[in-house]
Amino acid sequence: MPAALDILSILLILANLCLLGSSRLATCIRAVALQAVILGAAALIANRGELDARVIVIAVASTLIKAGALPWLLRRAIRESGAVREVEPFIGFTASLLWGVGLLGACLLIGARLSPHAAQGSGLLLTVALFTTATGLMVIVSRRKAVTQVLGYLAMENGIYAFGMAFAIQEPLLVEMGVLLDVFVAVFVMGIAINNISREFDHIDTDRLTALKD
Amino acid sequence: MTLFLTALAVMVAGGAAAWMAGRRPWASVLGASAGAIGAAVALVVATEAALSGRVSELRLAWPLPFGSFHVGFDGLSAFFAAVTALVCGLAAVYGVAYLKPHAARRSLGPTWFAFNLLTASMLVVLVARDAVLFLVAWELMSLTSFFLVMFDGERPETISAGWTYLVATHLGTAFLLALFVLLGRDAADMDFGRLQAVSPDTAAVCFVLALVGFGTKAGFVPLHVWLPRAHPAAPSHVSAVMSGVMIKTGIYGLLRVVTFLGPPEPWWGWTLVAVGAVSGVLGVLLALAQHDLKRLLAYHSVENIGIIALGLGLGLVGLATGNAALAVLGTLGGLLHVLNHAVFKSLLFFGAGAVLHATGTRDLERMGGLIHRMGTTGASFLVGAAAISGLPPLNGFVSEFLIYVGAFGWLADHPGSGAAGLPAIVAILALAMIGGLAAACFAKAFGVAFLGEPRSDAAAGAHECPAGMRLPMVALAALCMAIGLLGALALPAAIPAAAVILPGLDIAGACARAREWLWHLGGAFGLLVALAAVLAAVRRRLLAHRTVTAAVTWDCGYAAPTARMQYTASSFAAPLLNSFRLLLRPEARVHAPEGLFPDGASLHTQLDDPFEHRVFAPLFRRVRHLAARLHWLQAGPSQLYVLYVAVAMLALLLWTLGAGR
Amino acid sequence: MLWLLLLIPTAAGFAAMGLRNPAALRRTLLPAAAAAHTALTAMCWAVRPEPVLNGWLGLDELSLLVLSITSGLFLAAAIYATGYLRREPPRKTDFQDGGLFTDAPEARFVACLLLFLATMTLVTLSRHLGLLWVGVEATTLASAPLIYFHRHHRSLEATWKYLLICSVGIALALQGNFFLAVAAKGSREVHLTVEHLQAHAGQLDPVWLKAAFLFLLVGYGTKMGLAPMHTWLPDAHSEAPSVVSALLSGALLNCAFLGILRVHALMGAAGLGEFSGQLLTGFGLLSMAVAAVFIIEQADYKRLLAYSSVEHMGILALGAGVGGLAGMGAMLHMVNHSLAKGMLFLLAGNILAVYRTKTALQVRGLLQTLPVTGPLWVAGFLAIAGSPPFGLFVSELVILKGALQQGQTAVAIGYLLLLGVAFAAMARIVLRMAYGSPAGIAVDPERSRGAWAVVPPMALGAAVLALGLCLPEWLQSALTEAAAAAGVR
Amino acid sequence: MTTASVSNVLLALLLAPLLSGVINRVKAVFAGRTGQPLLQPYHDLAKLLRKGAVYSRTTSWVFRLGPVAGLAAAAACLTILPIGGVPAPLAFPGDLLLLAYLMGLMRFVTITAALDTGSAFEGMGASREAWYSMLAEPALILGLAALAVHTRSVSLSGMLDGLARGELAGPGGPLLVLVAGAFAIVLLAENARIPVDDPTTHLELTMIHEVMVLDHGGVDFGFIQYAAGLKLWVFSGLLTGVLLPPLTGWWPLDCAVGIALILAVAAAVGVVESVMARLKLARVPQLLVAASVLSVLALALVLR
Repeated sequence: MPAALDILSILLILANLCLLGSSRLATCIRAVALQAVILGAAALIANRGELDARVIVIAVASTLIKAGALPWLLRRAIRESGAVREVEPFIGFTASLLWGVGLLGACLLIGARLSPHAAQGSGLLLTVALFTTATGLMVIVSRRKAVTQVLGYLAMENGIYAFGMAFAIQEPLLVEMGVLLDVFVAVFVMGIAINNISREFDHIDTDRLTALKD
Repeated sequence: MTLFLTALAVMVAGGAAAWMAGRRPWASVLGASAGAIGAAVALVVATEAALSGRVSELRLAWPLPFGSFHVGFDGLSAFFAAVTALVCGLAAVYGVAYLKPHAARRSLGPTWFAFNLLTASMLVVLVARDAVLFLVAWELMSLTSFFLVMFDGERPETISAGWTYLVATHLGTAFLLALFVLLGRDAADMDFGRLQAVSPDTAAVCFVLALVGFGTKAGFVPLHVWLPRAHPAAPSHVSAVMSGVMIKTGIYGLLRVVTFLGPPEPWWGWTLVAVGAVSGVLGVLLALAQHDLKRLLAYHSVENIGIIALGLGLGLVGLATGNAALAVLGTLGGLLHVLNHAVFKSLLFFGAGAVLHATGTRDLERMGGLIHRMGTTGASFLVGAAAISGLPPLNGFVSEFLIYVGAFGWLADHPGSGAAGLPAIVAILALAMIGGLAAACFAKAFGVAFLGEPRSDAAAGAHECPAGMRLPMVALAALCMAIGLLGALALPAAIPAAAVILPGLDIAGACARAREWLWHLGGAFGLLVALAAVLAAVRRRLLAHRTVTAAVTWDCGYAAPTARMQYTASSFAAPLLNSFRLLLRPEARVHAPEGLFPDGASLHTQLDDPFEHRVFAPLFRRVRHLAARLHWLQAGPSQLYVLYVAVAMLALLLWTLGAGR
Repeated sequence: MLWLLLLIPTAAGFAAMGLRNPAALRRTLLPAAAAAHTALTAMCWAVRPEPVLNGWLGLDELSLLVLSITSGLFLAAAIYATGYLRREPPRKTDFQDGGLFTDAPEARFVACLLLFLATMTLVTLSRHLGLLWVGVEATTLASAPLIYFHRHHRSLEATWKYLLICSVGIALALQGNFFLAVAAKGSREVHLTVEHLQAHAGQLDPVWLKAAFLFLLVGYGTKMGLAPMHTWLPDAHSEAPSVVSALLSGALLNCAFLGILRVHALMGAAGLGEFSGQLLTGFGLLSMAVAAVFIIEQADYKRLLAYSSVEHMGILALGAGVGGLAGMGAMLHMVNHSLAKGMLFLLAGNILAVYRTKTALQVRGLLQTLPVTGPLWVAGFLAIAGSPPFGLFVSELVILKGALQQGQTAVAIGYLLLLGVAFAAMARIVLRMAYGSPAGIAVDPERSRGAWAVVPPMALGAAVLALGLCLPEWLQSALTEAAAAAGVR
Repeated sequence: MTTASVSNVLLALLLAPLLSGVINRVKAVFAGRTGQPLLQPYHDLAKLLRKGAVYSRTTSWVFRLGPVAGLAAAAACLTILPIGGVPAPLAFPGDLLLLAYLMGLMRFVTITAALDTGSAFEGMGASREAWYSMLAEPALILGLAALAVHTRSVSLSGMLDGLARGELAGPGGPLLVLVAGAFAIVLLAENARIPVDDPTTHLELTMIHEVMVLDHGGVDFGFIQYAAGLKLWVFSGLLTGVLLPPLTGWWPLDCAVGIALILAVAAAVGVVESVMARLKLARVPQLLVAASVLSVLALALVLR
């Protein structure tokens, strides 16, 4: 049932656009969490053939972490630093959306170049995975808060994970190790860093983080 | 060969020991004596090899990529090595007394280590037969000399001078890297035996690379800018070594590389002649404008390198056109001038050092009348000044004579040769102008520094330098006269070298002829000296029983002349510089007397090196501005940095996949 | 044996984390573990250990080379760090804005150092690209706390940038691994082990392979410090304690380079060597250029060193990209650069301790103030600038010859030009620091820390000098084999 | 032949002072004065050589070296200067350069001697001397080069032989005229004659050569005067050698002709001094550069 995968892909795209377009941190966090859920589902569907414990565990675990632990931790960081709940972008939301569409186009092009060579898997999901990664990068680049940068990073992560789904890569441990490690980075290390930042600067804007330059 | 290497080892070991000794009083003596002894042995070995022209080689395994410790003597190496060893040995002797005043303030051990290492590395450069070894020794030479230039590194101007020198020599080395790698591109290792230019075009490229790379060290205009800044900054015995012999390694390298390039094109010679003419004339003009004694001497090194280039250029033209007479005379003249310049330039720098030692200043305008207090120094400086001005009966004229005769003879043999005669004419014209200007310049330098009345208390209170410094000067002065009178005996040392440079050319006859002419010249010189002696005797006899009284200088009725009424160096040089003002744009700060009762009046001419101030300084400034304008790249925000990553990624993807690569 | 290599630092690390005091024991633990690690590495030269973990962990010439560099440098750094920890007071005033700040707990510092070593060892040992990726990721985690040792806002900022940028890069590298896996889908039951991929390089799908290479190049290139992904490097190096900077520049960057080389070798085996080579060369030249731009008139001497690292990473990439003789040159250059740069950073630490400033213009008369560190500083500059008789001269010469032999004249010209510019700019700064009179500068020489501080850099300097004076046959052949293992032909 | 050469040198030594006498006579005649006797210079020399000396306290042995070395250099020139087609006793390839540089030596010692007095005037004279000679030297040497090409010889003696008879009418004529012009100008400049310098001026500020020797007296001054005579002789010989090569093969006659020509040149100088005014200092360089241009033209002519 690739149709289901396609639907999920569309949802993923929407989540991305929402992430780009929304002005409130809370919404963004939800969008990323939503992506995580979608991907969990996608994982189960993609490997429906050989649905063994390993796949399930991984899917559930990562979903729980990314949709549960992360949002909680980020909200906490925001609360502690008492920061404004706005996203404070460098690029306006409409502009970001337009950019997002542009990125989507680029990803379509790349995906189109790649998918014919793909042994199996969904071409659309491939494109969407790339697009999600690109969206993550875009958010990192175009938003001011450290929290939003973490969000963007998570989005990238989701994109890569989605890619893993798209091709149901069997390489033992590759996907899992990767995703879990990255999530670990995002959650704990960056979380810690953010807390330090909020302690040191009593806010989590990054525009004060520009003392070091030439 | 082994003896030679042992001498070098002794030198370096002694230097290291001196370093260990540090501040102890005998450290300086230890280092210097090691240097002097090593140099003496090297001198003997090299002279023997130069005269015999025998080829001896020694190859030791050296585990470096395509490198081997391969050294050897042939005429060319031996000739240059002999000159180098001579000057370095005397400089070591001179240095002990010269550095003594500094001993209280600082440890001299490291200085002597650097000095001996400089000598050793120069000699290795001259005997190296492997490109890697050559480059290593070459850079070692540059670095050690750099450290010596930074001897008193507290002064900001020394630092900037040192920087200029370091950068210049390093960029020069970059050209040499390219040169040697290009020559050895297809060879497994970079032994000199295997270096060759694969095609005529490569040969041309290599020649240009060599001209730039070695020219930077030799100080060809416009690559000379480091020279007048670095040489004065160094201690005087180091200046002597740098000006006298180190820049000659550039000449040596150029000649050595030319032997790899196969039969030369005529335009190589023409280029060299042109470079030589420009360097010679501009060098002496800029020297004329200097009032810092050591800076003036440094510019004269540029001039004399120009003369050498003229000779060797004519030699190359002769080689390319198969004209043995021109080739031999030009080459021999150039080589002999290498020797002569080494002798009188180090003599002059020793003299300048003695003056600096005695008066504490390098500014001509604050000297005067030194000859009364520093007789020996004055006399030897006068000899050096006359020699560098190419005046008979001293050695400077001998080498210029050979070059002149080469050019004249070539012209005389080719009437109606048209444009082909241009190199010869350029050489003649350049030599003629250089002769007049150099004489004027050294009349100024010697006259203002040593003659007349002292212009400052420092000059008035000057004292003769210790014997350790006088001895080398006297020796060199004697050598100036000896080579002048007996040039024919010095010539054979250069003939094997010439044979290396001029392969496939029957030079025996031309050499014999040149030698015969030098005998004639020596005869004429002898006559001149004899005449002078006789006349002096006559004068003495005539004045013997007559009243010889002393009075004040006749100043046209003015009874009480003061030192400040003397003609200054600025005024002396002003008219000559003015006739070249279009070329040089000298700055004259005139404060003319005005009003019925004028107060002070002054004239000060000064001349900034046009190449430094109009070419290199702006270039470097522009690069700095460009870099400064790009600093926003690293402006701080992490978003920007991630953007770089993202853009790079996306661009690469689109470039590769989008274009279907 | 391989397990030991991994276990020793890990165990020591956790032990250090565990025992809060006595400090003395912990401080002996650090050099002891380092020494043991080095000894093991040395033994690996004698007897090449068998791969373990069904071929996921193994040791070929390339990994052995990188491992040796890392281990040796770490030993020097460990000794230096011991002295450093002895001297460093827990609370001090920030000399830039005068605020008080503390250091991270020493136990954590030592532990992270040891874990850092463990992770780098993992990178060098892993024959499986996924595992290698894990190792690189782990190095980020282990080194981030090290950069945030001095707890003031600048170092925090540096840490944040380091984390963010490197994580993004690493994520891209993971993406690249996935692409690789997809490319390998053609051949049944994929294994991302080096041997397996090399063996089946023929069946790999070229388009996916190229894409994978791009991702991995950018990803690991970020960690390696290739322009334009180098941006974290100067900040991290200038804010981290000097001993950490030395490890980052001298060891970490090589590990990232190792990652790139593995893929480059694969590309070569798949017949795409030219494609990857051109990319490497391009990034190399770009890095050299960017580094030169920022070296000119650089005000902060630790940033200066960091940019010079960018420049030399560019040289490595260029050498590997050009291939042929230059590949061997690049290997040699990797060794030389690590030694020289480690030396320089350790010395920079001494200077910083005495002059209490990172602004080059406020440092004058080094040669007089610090009679040992000063001369070493000048020597280190000459070494890093590639003058004989130091090793970098040889390696740069080899790379140049390689470039010309491959007929890459334009590359050679650019290479020489950029080297010259960097030299001139660096000389200007270093000379001003070394010479001049220290009058009017507040220095407290009692803060210079005796043998602990000067012996390690001196040893490193001696090593660079030795490599410049003679390069034994066995080492030359080892380097050549390493280059071959890196697929540089 | 050697007897001829030696006799040439001896005659030169004997007759050199006569030249200035001739010049003065000619000037006197032009001025309508009786003027001094022809042999006056000899009397002056004799008187100077009989005098004692007064030296400035500022001066050193350099000051005393000047006249001696100068005279020696001038005398040495005679030994390489052929007169009337008779080769010089010391003739060898390249001797023409020795000639030029001996003149340089003479100048150098004079200048240093002048600077030794520490007087502003003599310093000024020295500066100007150096300036002019720097401009005159290329003219002389390039002119010699032109002759060398024309005569296929790099030795003065060989050269003057090489100048075939009646050249002035022949193809080489223009060349010779150009070179002669250049040499004439150089002669006037080097010997401090009008229009370049005025030996008889009474204002030190305007002197060049004379002001340099202000402090010399007695024997030294005698040497200087004698050396000046010799110098004039040498240049005149050079000039006549170019202009009018020997006529007969019989050397006594040739020598006689040669010497007569030299005296004629002196007379010509006298005429020039009588009819011309002295040039402004700033104009002199143009004159000298003009001389160099003439030489270059000659060279171009012969190389064409």
